[in-house]
Parts: sequence; structure tokens; C-alpha cells
Amino acid sequence: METKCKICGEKISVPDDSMVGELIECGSCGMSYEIASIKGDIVEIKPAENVGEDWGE
Amino acid sequence: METKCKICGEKISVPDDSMVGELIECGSCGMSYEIASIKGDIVEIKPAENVGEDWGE
Amino acid sequence: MKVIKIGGSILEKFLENDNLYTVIEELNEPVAIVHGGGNYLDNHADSFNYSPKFVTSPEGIRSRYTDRSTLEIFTMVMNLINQKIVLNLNRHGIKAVTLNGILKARRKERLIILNENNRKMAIDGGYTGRVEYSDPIPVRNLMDAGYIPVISPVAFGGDSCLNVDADRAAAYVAGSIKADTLTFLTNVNGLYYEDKIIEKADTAYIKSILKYIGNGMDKKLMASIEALEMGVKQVTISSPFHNLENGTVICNEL
Amino acid sequence: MKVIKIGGSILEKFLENDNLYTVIEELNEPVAIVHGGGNYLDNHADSFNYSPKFVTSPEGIRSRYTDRSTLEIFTMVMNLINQKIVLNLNRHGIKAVTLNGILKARRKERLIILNENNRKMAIDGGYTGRVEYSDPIPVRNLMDAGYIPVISPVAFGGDSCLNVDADRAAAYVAGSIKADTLTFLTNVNGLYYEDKIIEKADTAYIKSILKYIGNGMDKKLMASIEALEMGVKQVTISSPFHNLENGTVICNEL
Ligand SMILES: [Zn+2]
Ligand SMILES: [Zn+2]
Repeated sequence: METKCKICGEKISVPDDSMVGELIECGSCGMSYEIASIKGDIVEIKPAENVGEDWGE
Repeated sequence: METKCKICGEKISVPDDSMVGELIECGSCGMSYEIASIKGDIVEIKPAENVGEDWGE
Repeated sequence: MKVIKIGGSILEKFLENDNLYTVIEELNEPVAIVHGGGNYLDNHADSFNYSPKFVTSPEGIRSRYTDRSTLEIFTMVMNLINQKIVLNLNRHGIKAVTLNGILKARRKERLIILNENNRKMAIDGGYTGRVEYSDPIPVRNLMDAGYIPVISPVAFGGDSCLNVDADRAAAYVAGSIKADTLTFLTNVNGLYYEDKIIEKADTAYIKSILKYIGNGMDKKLMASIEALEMGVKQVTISSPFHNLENGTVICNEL
Repeated sequence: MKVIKIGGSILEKFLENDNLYTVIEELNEPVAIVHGGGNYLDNHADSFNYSPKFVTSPEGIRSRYTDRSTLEIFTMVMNLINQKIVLNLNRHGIKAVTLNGILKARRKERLIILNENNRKMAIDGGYTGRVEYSDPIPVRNLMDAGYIPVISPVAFGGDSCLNVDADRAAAYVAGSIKADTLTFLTNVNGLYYEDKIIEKADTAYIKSILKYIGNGMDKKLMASIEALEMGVKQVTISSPFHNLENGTVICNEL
């Protein structure tokens, strides 16, 4: 599967066994995305939030 | 089984299936006892503590 | 200064509906809360992996038997309830904090139960106790600073934590800080005797009818008398879903 | 004023041996205690009917995943630990009380984990949070009155209780009351770097070596920096079984 970077427009390849929630990175501009949905071969992405470490006890 | 009141000396009858801890009362003077031990037919008693109600939540 | 005791089904309703704050908002004075939770523990026993153990008193009253493992679950669940109360209040902008460790109790060495032969028997008392002291300083300090201390029915005694009766704990908390009012919130709107509600009574009258009052309410009345003897000005027994000013008022002297 | 953080295996040893009071008796100043207990929960998971759930961060660090049911057990066990600490101190004549409900945190909406395909994935954050506020008033009030407030790593945030990191909670408690010292009690007698102990360091130096420090100690160092930035005068990292005055001291500037 593949999708397209929202910043630079380059193709980003997505492994076939990917799950919603997985993070992918644009190989061209380095932008991080989270897979928002997978319908058939259509992979929707959204910008990944920046999440720091904070795991509790 | 039976035992003897430590106050008035009267006999107190004790059911055969009694257990250590059971409370018995002297029919003559009304004194309360707790069964301290049972060995064969020998029933040892001690004065029952006065225990009020206080069960917690 | 007011001390409010919440327990039983009322407590569960407050937690479910998150409306305890409405009771607090009606008051215009510093308040401390003492909660119970025996019901809650029994009703949620499964989820805590707890098998309730009960014994029957010679008067026929079934009560929890607090052995070592029950004590651990008991204290954890009481703390959970405490936290839920504090969270509910904070969520509505009311400053409340958990305050525990202020109660001292005497461990009951022996309990009298009815055994399987239906005969009275003395057994080890387990981990219940009779409240004997409540430290007023942390309670008053927090109240003076504008916080509601929320206190659980767990006391220290005999080198252990102990399960104590929350009504009596509330009486000691109220007595120790010389509260103006101790309020028992219940699911009935006061004390009923001979089919009618008693609006006002003194302790002499309460003592005279105590033996005719059913289990549950009688404990509240005994705790009320203790609180009044420790210097609390009045005790009220009322339902939060009726007017708080209604219900039963008990004083040392009318 | 001093804040002491106790967690990990040290905490379990204190509870087992009932000797925390010896540490407190050595000090001659008002103190507050913040405890952890993740270890304790995992080591006693069976007895709480708890199945630990863990997730792995992209850096390879396994951490607890706090879903709804874990949160409930977590808060109950933390309160149990708190109560044990308070009981242990009271038993030796040290006035300590449970004080909870003073921490606010921001719930983590999302966590990044490694999934079964070994790829990074964002999942619901569950019920952990980042401490953002500690109310100084109840803490200082109790300390001024001669009591040791004992505080659990449970905060309120996003309409729920949250599991928060106890090191960071301790930093916020210390920062909020402008404590002179925040002490992390650990099972090593200080911060080791390149095989030798660091006796004294400033925050600039700590920041420069942070990325070389192993998991566990690095969190303490980040919390130390936060505490110092909030106005704590010095942070010490030491073992209670060595001299408390030894160990590592960190200040804003040497
Ligand atoms: Zn791109
Ligand atoms: Zn006799």
C-alpha cells in the first residue's frame, strides 16, 4: 500500500500488514504521520502528535 | 459433660458437642464462662469477658 | 464547623450521580466528611476478588468478619471510596483532600458470635476496633485553610490498621474538633419512632427509646449520644434529597 | 523543609523491616514524603488479582499500561502503601498522616509504543498523566503543625484519577513548597557516571550527561532539574543505608 506526504507530496510506502495507529515517516521530508484509517488500499494519514515520555509509576 | 461453677460451686451441664470458645452460664448464680479446653470429659472454663458490640463497617 | 457522615446506599448514589457537591454548596461553613462503605465493598465484592465473611451476633445481627485478608481489601476499598469523593468534589471546584491516619482505636480482642450449634461462642476479634481518639489538629488545620478533609473509617490500633464503624468515627471527629453540628446523611429523612418522625429530641429521650430502634439507626443514635457528650452542639439525621434543615435534631438538652 | 521520595525496592524494604522511622529521626526539620510503588504492585500482583499489562516504548522501555481496571487497582494499592507508611511512622511515635488529592496532572491522550510488528504505533494514553501542579497549602499547613504529610503518586486530571510518576510528583511537591532539599532515596548511594560516583553537580552538567544515564536514574535526574527550576535549593540522591549526607548533591549552580 502507499499514501502521499501532505507536505512534500512524495509517495510514502505502507507495509501491507499495517494497522491504524501505526506511525510512518516521509522518506523525503521526514514528516511523521499516524495512520488514521485503512479502507481497502486507501490509507488515510494525519500528522503524528509529538508525544513525550510520561508513563506514570 | 459437665463442669463446676467457680463462684457458687453448682454443676453446669455442657452439651457433648460443645467447642472451645463456647459460652456457658451457671444456672444457679448466673455467672458466664467461656470453655477454655475440652480434654476427654474434662471441661475447663474461664470467666467470660464482657464484650460489647463493635463490628466496624 | 460541621462534620458530615455519608455511608450506605446514599454514598453509592452520590458516587454514581456525582452530586455530593450540591450538598456541600448548600452549606456556608467549614466542613469535614467521614465516609463509610461497607455496602459498597459488599456490592462490589466480585470486582475486588473478595469473598465476604460474616458472623452472627447473639442478637442475630450479621456482621462482617474482618480477618487479615479482609482488612487489606477493606482498607484499599475505603481509600478508593475516599479518592472518588475527593475527585467528585474537586471536579466541581470544591477544595477537598484525603486525610487519613488521625484515628486511633482499640482492637477488639474477642467477638461473641452464634456458632453452627446456635450457641454463643467467643472467637478472635479479627481486625475491628472501637474508635477512642481522633486527632483534631490536622482536621482543624485543613478546615481553617478552606479545605474539606475527607476521612475513611480506618484507624490505627494494636500495631495494625483496624476496620472501625464510620458512625462512631464521625462522632469522634466531630467531638474532637468541637463541631457545631454532626450530620448523618441517610436514605430516610430522619428518625422514625412509633410511625412518626421525631423532629427534635434530647439525649435522655433518645436513650429511653434506643432499644426499640432497628439496627443501623440505633448505631447512629449511639454515635450521636457520644458526639454530644464530647461537646458537639447538635446532631442531625436527615436525607440529602429532602431539605437538610428537616430531619431529626438531637441535642444534649432541648 | 525537606521532601523525601521513596520508591522501588527501598520502599519494599522499609515496609518489610519497619525502619523508615530511623531515617526520619535523623532529620531535624519538617518533612513531607512522596512514595512510589510500581514495583510493589507488580511484585504483589497475584494477591490483588491484577494482571500487569505492559507496553514497550520505541526506545525499548517496558512500562505499565494503565487501562481503566489497572487504574482502580493502582490507586488502591498506592493508598495501601501510603497507609502502611503512615502506620509504620505512627507506631514509632512519629506524627504522619495520609494527604492525597493535592496533585493535578494532564492526562496523556496518546502513547507511542512498538506493536507486534515492531513498528511504532500511537495508542490511547490510558490513565497516566504528567504532573502539572501540586497544591502547597495543605502540605505546608500540616508540616507547620508538626505532621509529615505522606503523598501518593495519584493525581487528578481530565475528570479522572491518573497514575503519575512519583519522582516527578515529588519534584512538584518540593517545588510548590519551595523545599530546601528534595531527597531521592534509592538502593544505590548516588549517581554513578563513568564508573565513579558524582558527589556534587550543577544542572548544566546533569543535562550534559543525561543521555548516558540508564533508565530509572535518568527519570530522577529529569525530576531533579524540574525541582531545582521550581526553586528547590538542592536535590540529593542517596541510599538510606549509607550516610544520608553522602550521595549525590545537585544544585542550580555550584
Ligand atoms: Zn514529505
Ligand atoms: Zn454459679
